[in-house]
Amino acid sequence: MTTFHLYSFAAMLLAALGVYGLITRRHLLRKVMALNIIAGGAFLLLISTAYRNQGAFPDPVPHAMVLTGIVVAISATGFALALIQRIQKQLGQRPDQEAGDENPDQTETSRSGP
Amino acid sequence: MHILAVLLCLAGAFFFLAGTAGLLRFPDSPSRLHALTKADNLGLGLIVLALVVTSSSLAVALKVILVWLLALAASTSICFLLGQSMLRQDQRQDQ
Amino acid sequence: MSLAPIFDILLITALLLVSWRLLGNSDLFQAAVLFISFGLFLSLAWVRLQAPDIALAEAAVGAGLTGALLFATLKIVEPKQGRSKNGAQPKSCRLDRAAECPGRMHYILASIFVLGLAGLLLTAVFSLPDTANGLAGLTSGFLAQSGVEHPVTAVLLNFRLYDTWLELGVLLLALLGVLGTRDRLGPQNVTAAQPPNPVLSWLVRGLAPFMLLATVYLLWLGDHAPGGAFQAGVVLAATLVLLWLAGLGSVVRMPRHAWLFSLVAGFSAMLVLALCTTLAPDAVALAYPQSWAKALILLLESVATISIGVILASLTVLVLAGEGEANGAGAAETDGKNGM
Amino acid sequence: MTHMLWVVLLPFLGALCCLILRGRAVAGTGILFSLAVLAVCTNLLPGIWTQGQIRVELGGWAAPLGIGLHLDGLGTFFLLLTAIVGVLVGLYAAGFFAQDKKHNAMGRHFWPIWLLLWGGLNGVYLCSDVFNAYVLLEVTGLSAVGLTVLSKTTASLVAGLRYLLAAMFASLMYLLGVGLLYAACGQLDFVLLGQDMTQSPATLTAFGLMVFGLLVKTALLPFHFWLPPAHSSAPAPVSAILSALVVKASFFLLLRIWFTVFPALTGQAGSSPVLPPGLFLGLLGGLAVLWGSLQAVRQIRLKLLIAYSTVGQLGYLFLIFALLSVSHGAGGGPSGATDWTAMAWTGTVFHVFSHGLAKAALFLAAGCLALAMGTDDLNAMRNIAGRMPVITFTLAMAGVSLMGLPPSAGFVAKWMLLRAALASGQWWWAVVIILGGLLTAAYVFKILAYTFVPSQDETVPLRPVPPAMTLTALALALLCAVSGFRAEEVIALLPHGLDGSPLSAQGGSP
Repeated sequence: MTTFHLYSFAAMLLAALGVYGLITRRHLLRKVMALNIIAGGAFLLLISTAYRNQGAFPDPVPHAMVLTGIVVAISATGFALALIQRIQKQLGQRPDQEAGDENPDQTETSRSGP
Repeated sequence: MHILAVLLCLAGAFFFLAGTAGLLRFPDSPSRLHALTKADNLGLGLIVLALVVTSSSLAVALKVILVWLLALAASTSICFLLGQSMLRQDQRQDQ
Repeated sequence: MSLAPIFDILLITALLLVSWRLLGNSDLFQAAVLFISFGLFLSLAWVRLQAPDIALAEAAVGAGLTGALLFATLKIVEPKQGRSKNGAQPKSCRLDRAAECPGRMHYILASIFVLGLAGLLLTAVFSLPDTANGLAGLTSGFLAQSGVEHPVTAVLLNFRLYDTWLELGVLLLALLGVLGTRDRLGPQNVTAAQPPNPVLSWLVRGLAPFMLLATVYLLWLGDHAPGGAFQAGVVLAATLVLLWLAGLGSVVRMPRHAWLFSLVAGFSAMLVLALCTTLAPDAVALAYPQSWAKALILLLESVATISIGVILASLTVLVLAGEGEANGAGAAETDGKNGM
Repeated sequence: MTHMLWVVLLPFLGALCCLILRGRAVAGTGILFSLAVLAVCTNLLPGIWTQGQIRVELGGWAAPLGIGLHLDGLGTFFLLLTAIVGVLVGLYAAGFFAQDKKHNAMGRHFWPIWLLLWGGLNGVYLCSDVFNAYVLLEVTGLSAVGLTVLSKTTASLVAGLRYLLAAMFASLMYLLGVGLLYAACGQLDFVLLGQDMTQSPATLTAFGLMVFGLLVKTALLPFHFWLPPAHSSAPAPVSAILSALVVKASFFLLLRIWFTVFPALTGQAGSSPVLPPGLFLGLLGGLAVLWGSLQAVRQIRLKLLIAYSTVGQLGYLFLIFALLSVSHGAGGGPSGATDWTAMAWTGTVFHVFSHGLAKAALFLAAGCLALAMGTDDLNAMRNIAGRMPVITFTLAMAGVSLMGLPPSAGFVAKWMLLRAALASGQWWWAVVIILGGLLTAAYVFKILAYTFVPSQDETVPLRPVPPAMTLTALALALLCAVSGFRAEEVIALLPHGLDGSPLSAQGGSP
């Protein structure tokens, strides 16, 4: 069992755990956390792959890929959390808002859905 | 030198352990905070001292000490802020 | 050396346990705390696997920023978890409220699917060779021509500059997306959730210069050692967010144009490089002129640092502040109507 | 010759300009840049025509180290579709977002995000690197979500969040696949990977993960859950973009991954696997055609109906994986096999094109109706044929193309697919295609029937619709029909590399 195999196994288990959390957890915040755990697993796989190179230094290409991935993950997470906040705000106001505020929007969505 | 560093590290680790035990075992938030900041600052100080002893150059030693000072300032202020917010919450509950 | 496997196994167990607990724990606050420790354990793993660049970024982003964002959202989504007085059940924010809670079948199917997935993944990983070079040889071979001495920076800002450019686009898009859902055009005049505290502002006043120094240091370090635009940008973002929390003015007090230009600076700097190299008759697209490589990379990195810092800070400030004044007004209105 | 990178550069430049400008100048700048992108895409055509495919190494670093851009006939076709739909939707959007103050605010956000999305889509069509594809998927995914939630209604926010979570999940699965692939093969370029692809548990799993991720993004049947709410609750021009273009980008990547990166696993390069994975995808596609169309028939909201129709129509695209998976099992002589392989390719590409135009036209028309009537409930559309004849005509023309009736582009697509299915001896796919066509006819006639029903009260006032909006919708529908009338020319435009060989697997790389 080499270090590479140890960590890549852990990476795969993390990813599987994240997928399980994403499917079974209902709270949105937890879904976002589950996605971040999957991302952690994917990153760990890449970094352990880079570590395999027993030469002078680890392979820098996966490192660069993971850095890019981290930026993408924080962007998407921030966006998702902002959306959750906004949804919460509008659901919280729902009883009042449905009568008045949403009328101008009817061009996009009709409220008389199926 | 080496033995001294190891001893200092061990002492630092002991304080960290004590601080964590306090965090887990103490009954209320102020005393937990107390355990955490006091013990951990001391523990960090001891470990920093160990690093200073083993450091190769003066610049490294100064850097490490600077890290400790920053950590001290941060943890004191944060401890204060936490305490204040706890106080406020208590007052609100009393009302 | 014999200690290393023990450390590895401990670390991996901790990672798996923490993620298991944070997904299974019923208390969301604890889950958010565990998420932060998950990020810290991950950065330990990065250090162990000789990826200091990633460790720096992960500690700042995975543990720091994401944690702050999660807590802020938690506070807004579930203001008083489990102890609502006026009988109203705390509304948990769910994707599909009409659907019923998942039954046992759902869990069984999910477990089967995930077990299959895990089996597949583990078999796949097991079949991988222990030693392989990947592109490490090529990268080190061309490192001398790249203009920088640190291989990760060379990959990010020279060999695969296109990806980095697009990545800045992703960052910009996330902020544009958030702004699109808000009633405002930028973080201007967003006030902090709590009034500034004298001790905090004293601390931040003292820390800010050090953090700016660290930003510049990390940026400069990226040339030959772990560090670079992204890590520096995250430290800059943290500084700006702290300044905002302490009520000391940060992205929220920037003039609109300055703010806008610093948002797009990194993305447009690379765009300009692409434009120039595509327009020039004998240049290769996105290639630096050989002798200018080092200077141009440093320039691009500095501009990217500012962009990353300002974008991440604006994103965080917007999420931390919730809906700002709009939220306050809306809540008051709702309360009033409910009272009637 | 124009440089390929322009098709990415120009939309990005436009996005920055739109972000910095304010007021009326934003829409004008956006349209200007849209036209410029269309011009550049057309300009690339002659090069593709003569050379078949063009490859550029970015930064001067050859493939395994750097990122290459790679354009062939297939990519050009997608580029052109995006440009045509993009320009017309842009003109429509100029009218749509000028309605009132609220829409003005939306428009200010629409233009920069849409142009960034456009750049991302064009980037996908040039992409030749598995990791670069991941970043591009994120660019398109985040911008698509950003556009979806622009209207800020609760429905659109919930749909947008669901879309975002699905897109994040999909791209993470794809990224896991990329990680495994890199660990197994040590490189990232499409063509290079395809050349030394071998079968091992790692590459097989990587293949599965990447395809899975892209299937979720393309909304194939069991993974379509995010599409109808997102596409139906977005503002009209955004719905058109999402349905006509965004889902096609992940389908394009799927084609690349399937035929270029993994030819050894999908039965393209000689060795035929025991159970062709393409059969499975075709099966799901067939189910999607039937189920999506059935759901569309059941809807009573116009936009939701059109969105479900997208689920159904996307199913047709996946038949190609099944059709081509037996090519080497059945094909004794290369001449016979080549004939229907080319037909399958032509049909699929034509379907992408015709569906893109028709669906954009439908969504834009639905937007006009919603603007005029204040709702998109089918019950409210009584006697609309008499009061808004142009919109009704647009709906009919686009519907005809979706159904696959003779004078339209959709007819050519379905005819080609049908012939490929029969010629390859897989008649059961022909049954699916015909059944799907019948169901499509059912929901198209359902829409039209409502518009012709006489109404009891004629008093409901219609808000005026700017002619720019009506005419662009009409233009899209007409284009769809015209490209059907002139099918030979459009087929001739199709890539030269469609002679049955796996696309772009040969040549191009240094």
